[in-house]
Amino acid sequence: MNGWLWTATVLLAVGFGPVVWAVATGPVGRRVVAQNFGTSAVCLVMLLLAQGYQRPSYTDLALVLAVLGPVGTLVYARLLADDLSPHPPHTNLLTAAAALATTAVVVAVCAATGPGRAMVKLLVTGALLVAGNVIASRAVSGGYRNAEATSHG
Amino acid sequence: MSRRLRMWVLAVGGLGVAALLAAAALRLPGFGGDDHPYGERAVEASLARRTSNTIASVNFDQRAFDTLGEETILFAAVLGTVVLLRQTRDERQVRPAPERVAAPVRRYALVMLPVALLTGLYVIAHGQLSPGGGFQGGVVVATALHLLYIGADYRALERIRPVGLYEVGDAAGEAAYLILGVAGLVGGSAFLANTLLPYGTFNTLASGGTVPLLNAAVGMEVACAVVVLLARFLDQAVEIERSTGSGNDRGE
Amino acid sequence: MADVLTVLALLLVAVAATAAVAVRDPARQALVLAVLGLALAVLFTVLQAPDVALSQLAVGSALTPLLILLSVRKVRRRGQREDGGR
Amino acid sequence: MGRAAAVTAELLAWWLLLMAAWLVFISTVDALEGFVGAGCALLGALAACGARRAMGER
Repeated sequence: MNGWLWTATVLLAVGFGPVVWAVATGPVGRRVVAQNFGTSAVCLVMLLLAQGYQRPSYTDLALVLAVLGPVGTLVYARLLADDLSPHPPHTNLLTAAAALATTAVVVAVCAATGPGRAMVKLLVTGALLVAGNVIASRAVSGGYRNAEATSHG
Repeated sequence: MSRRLRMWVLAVGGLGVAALLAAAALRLPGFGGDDHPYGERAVEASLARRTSNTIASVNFDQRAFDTLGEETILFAAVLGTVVLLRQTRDERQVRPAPERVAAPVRRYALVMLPVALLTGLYVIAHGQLSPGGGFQGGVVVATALHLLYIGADYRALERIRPVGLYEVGDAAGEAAYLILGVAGLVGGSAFLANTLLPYGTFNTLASGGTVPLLNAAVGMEVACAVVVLLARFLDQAVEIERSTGSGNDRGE
Repeated sequence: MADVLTVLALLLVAVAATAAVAVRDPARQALVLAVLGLALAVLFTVLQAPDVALSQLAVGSALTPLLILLSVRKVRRRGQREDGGR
Repeated sequence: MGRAAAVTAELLAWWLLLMAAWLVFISTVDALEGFVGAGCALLGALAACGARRAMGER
């Protein structure tokens, strides 16, 4: 169990553990925010496991999750709009935490892999994850709804 | 057949299954040990045909006939859904109302659609090299197309996604898999045997003989099948409604 | 000591699966199923089965929620029609 | 003539971007990877332009 696997274990316990509890209880708004944060946490765990097991091909899992994770959250924001609109959850703190954690993990794993196309792939994965997370959590917390005062179509 | 009797039959059946499972589990090699009789043979055969992803070799080479069964299960499931979710006589089709979506979400969907599509195609193409394959990549490709529904509305998605074309693609993917199998037969060896193409050099795109081609066929079939499946679900959820109802409720 | 990660992943899957069964409302269950999918993907990766983990991620993150929530929407719209609609 | 040039320019821009992404994704670069990547990037570029047009005229 090298350092990477220990970090993955800690991130799994501290980051993903509360998500499982938060998604099973409480109002719908908080559950969607928990699911969104869970996607980021597991994507980072995948990157750490790929580095811990010395298997660069595992980064494809993190890439697919970085691409599809936020899409899943947008599906909830879109199809559960009626349940979310009465009292939208506030997500700025959690999004900032996710972005910070993503930057830290991606920088650490990039430092370990060294320059090259593999590092660019990690940076792309990290960028996709952060962008998706920010937009999905803004969409969930209604950040765009009152900005444009769109009619509820 | 009283309820009590049925419970007894269930209990006896369950007990039998439990006993068999326990007996089988006792003879399994220890968890995490280094004795893998099946694994060693699979890896050996996979390396013999220069397929670096052993799972792809098992899926599309050593047990390709089972994957034909899996693919046909998906094909039949989507066929059943199309039949069940068709529009009945007392229902009518309503044009979906345009949905206003925030600009950042729309831009994100526009940027992510090609990127997700490319990721899906990458996962299909490299099925025999790295984790992935036709099934996983096909689902990613199909989900990528539906970013248009999330970024805009169902009317925009319908404009870019002719369902008839994808139904043909679904059938063509299934047929391609079968034709590759028969090609093995015509080539003088067995159905779905991997003796047709050269095995190429290890860890490159052309390695593994027919494995990449079977992967591509399954990828096309799964992508088209999921698009057709979602099309039927979206039709029912957004467009089709009972014509006898109050009638002014337009689907959105 | 590699078992810590395996045991933790198994524990998360067990808790998430129990939560998925305990939650009764379909819309909320779709959310719990998505998190269960993530826990399963981690477990498969820890047990060195990345292909299975990738299948779980591809299907569980966007496709399953879409199917469930579209069905919920269809049932809700039909339900509204019964009591006189909007 | 202007519209066709604009569409091809956008198609080309998307194709280059996706081709670069493909080269980043793959592990070993060789001729066949390039061809397959070019094909997939073209598919992605066509989908991107189609999506933008479908989303534009609502």
